[in-house]
Amino acid sequence: MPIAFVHEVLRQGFRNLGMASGTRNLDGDFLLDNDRIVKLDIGYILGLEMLGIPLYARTLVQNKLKTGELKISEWTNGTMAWRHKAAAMGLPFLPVRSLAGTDSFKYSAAKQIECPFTGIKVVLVPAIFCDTCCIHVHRADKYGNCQIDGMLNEDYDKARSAKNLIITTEKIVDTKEIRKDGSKTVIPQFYVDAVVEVPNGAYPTNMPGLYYLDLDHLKAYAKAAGDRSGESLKKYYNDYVFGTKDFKEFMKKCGGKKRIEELRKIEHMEGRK
Amino acid sequence: MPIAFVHEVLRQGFRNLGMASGTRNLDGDFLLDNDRIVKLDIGYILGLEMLGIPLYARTLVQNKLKTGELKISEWTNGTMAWRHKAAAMGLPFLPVRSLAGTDSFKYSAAKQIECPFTGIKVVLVPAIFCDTCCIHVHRADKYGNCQIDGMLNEDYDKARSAKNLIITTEKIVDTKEIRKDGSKTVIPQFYVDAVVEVPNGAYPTNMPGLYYLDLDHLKAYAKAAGDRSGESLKKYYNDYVFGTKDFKEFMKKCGGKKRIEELRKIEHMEGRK
Amino acid sequence: MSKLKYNHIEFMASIASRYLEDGKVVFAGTGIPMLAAALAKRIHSPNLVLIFEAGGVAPEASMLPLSVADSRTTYHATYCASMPAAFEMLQQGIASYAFLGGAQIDKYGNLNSTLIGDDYYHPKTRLPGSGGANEAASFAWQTFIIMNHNRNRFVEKPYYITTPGYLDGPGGRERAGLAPDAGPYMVFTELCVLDFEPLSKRMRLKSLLPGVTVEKVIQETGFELLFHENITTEKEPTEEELRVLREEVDPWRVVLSRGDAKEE
Amino acid sequence: MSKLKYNHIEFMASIASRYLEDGKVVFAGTGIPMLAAALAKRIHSPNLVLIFEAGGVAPEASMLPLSVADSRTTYHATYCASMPAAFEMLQQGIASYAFLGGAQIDKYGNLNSTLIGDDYYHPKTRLPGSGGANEAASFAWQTFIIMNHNRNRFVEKPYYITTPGYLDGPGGRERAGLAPDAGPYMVFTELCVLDFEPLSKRMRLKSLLPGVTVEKVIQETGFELLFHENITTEKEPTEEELRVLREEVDPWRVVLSRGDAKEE
Repeated sequence: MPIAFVHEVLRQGFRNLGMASGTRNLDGDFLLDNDRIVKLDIGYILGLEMLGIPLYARTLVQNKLKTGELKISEWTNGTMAWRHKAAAMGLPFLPVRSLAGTDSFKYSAAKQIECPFTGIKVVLVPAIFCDTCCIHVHRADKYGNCQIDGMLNEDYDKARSAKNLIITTEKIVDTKEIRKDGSKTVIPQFYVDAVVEVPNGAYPTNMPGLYYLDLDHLKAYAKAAGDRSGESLKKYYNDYVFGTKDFKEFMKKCGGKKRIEELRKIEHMEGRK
Repeated sequence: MPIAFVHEVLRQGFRNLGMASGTRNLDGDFLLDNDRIVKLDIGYILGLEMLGIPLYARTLVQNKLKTGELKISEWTNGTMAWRHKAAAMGLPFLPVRSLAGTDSFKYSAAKQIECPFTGIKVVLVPAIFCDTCCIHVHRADKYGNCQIDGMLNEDYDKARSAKNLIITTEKIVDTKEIRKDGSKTVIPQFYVDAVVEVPNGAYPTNMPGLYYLDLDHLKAYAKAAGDRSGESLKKYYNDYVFGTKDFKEFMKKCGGKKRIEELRKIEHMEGRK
Repeated sequence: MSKLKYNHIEFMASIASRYLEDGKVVFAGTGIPMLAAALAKRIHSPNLVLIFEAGGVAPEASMLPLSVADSRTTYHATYCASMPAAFEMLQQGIASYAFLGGAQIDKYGNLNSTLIGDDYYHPKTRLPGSGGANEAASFAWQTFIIMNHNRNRFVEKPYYITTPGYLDGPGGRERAGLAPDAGPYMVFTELCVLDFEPLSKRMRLKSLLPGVTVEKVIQETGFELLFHENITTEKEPTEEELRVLREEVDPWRVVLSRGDAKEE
Repeated sequence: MSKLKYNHIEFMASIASRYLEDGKVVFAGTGIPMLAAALAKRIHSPNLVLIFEAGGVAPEASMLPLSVADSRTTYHATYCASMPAAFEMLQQGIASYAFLGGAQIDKYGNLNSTLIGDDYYHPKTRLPGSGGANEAASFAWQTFIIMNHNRNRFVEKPYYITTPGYLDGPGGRERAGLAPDAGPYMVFTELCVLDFEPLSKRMRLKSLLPGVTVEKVIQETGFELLFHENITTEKEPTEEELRVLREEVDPWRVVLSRGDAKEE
């Protein structure tokens, strides 16, 4: 999820959300920190990759698991990707050859059958149709034709499998721009419910080709997230989310265009191979 | 299959082939005309799209069906695409929601099961792993990293599901060229067994962005293919395949660079919208 | 008849094009279906979105594609996808319309394009087969069909069902495992336009082409037809329709010329 | 010990990198695995092909990606794919190696990265979970594992099996429905290098890091180890390995610094 979108979800006070995904990093942690999640279909949470352990959110998750206020369905990045893909293919399930033999199989909703052609065992994972998906793209036209540069990660299938799809885009472009190279289009218009222009909408995370992640900001967040008391996080969110009226104000607080220009240079490895 | 490849299959005398595909047009008809096929897993054959009926090949197919010398497994373009895709995904089968209720289901190898999650009926189609696949691409490096411009048709999955993959390419380029935009890469090197530079290798069919199909040549072929006696086709193949030593000579006979330049103009709709 | 001269393909394409509503998503097969869709987009329904089987989505109107993988299907297209991607969009229910041809049709709109003859293994005539028609008709919400009208084609029992209509009637698709609430919608011939009666799912005469009688339609139909209360008459092609077809859509007359032989 | 100063992460990454054979395809997780793979590519195995979970394939060597979706995973990459495409290539058997971390491991190489505690619903510590580790270890022919070595981590019975090793021993993977002939291959720790005895599939001590004794390894291992006949000693990091790690691969010391605290 684009950080700009998550900020707004926090600001607008959405609660009692289910979250379905493979790996969730900063976006997922933001929602967990703020106690907005009651249900997870997930492959990876509570990791700040290599920046530290989000102790506050972890404690919250553990406590809520114990009281039953949070329910987790265990999956893996692959099986979640394929659950989205099943939905995006218009299928009720997909067969997969991972997950078998593990406890994650037991704590998931997957089933195992024998392949009727070969007799080998395969795991079936059910399609997942999220109510809402929001992804951030490099460019989109006003109809919702979206182009993404570089790797696609899970965006192709997640976008196609959601009942409501919100696009945030670095730039809204004329359809003529899209038509210049339709093979760069990842999501065609008929999936899209809303298109919102949000420059730098992925900041402080990485937007391939445009700006690298802001390691300083992430380290500062990670430090706050590591404070088990929650006090440091409270300050972080007051400073950056609840105390700002929108993403523009947040960007300004974070150094605005100047910072983005620095991150653009890092992204392109200027002065470094 | 690129026409240059099919010519060489004909010249080298390969026989008793199985052919698996959704729609086969000129490529498939060439093999059927020359009685090289004994087994078909197919969605569409014997169509010259709208140019006429290939009466000679049709008669041959009918006769061989009667004697049992030709066996057909009935599929559709979608189910064949998904059979290749199942293999390309590393799966023994894929569920699909077409084929059900038709005679093509009966004469295929598909099975129907109840979805264990939803109870709805789904058809399962078995993965197909061809022995050999040959596709024609816009550019490839010497390792086999392949880029295709425009629509992908079935190339992505067919290439990935074959045990042996031969790439014919308009141009062999340096890997640096490939690295300029890795999102244009469709087939990464580890699938590829051979890379052959064959400029215009799709002629007289269409190579998107480079040259349009040669309607005059195709009409001439279609006329020959409509002669039930086979005499006209004999002449066609002697002129264009068996009487030429390679694809270069064939291209020369067809008008060479001049003809390709005309087809390039048609492809780009120069002077016409 | 007006003074305009046109052949039956030009006429069928013109009529069919008028039924393709603006803003819908249509998956059209090669030949007359693509002709009609291209015409609709240029005259009646500028926001019609065309999806082609090999992956082309919403190309700019250009010359008629001669196959589903023709590069004209991606001419300035907003999206160049793949065949599985195209079919998967359909499988999700993206396509409002499929638009197909066929060799035989029955009263429930089931299509045969595989063979002529009573014995599958000893066909009198082997035909090309489904292509993507089976998927199109399985997945699109409404299927348009265009074909010639005679007793060899409009039959009680096709030799083979390649492409599902309503199968054995109401509930047939659902019993077989196809998605509900979809199916054949209209049939265009050189004699008339037909639709399907909602409850019985049986083919029903809706309108006639100029100069054609109900009796003629009955005579050329090999099964019992239903009839609309008010059977109307379709309008002849307009000058504009003919001009666009001839000058813009199919200037090489690749498809249009197939109508010439019969009438000129 | 040589005069070179280095921390245990620099050491583990150096040793592991030497075992990644040139020309192989490796799927590496975030952190030390990526560090080792990046080092291998720069020194020992220039033709090592890296596949990253979010779709990056064979990028040019650059700075260490900080996540599997970092744009450095597609820096001048020969191929920018998607996560499902990456996993599907693995599911086909494209990856020679997976390279993973974990919180707990047992003698069959099964990994836990989901939770600490006897009761799933009342975890003592909730950990991040599988990420793509389950797929990596299910699909790659050989799995490398790198982790810290102590009795809380090398255990008889992990609290939870997130990622399959040989499961319950010989034939375990096949019985569960995983592809045959694959599984854990080597384990790197700050004490030693281990592999798996081919018949019993049990973990086996292969070599020691300088200054470490067999007794120390036994003491820090919570299950019964097997032993190679000749237990060798790994070579210290070379100056070149350290230079490349520090100057080229992780100049920001994002991962390398995690080894500093312990030793400096």
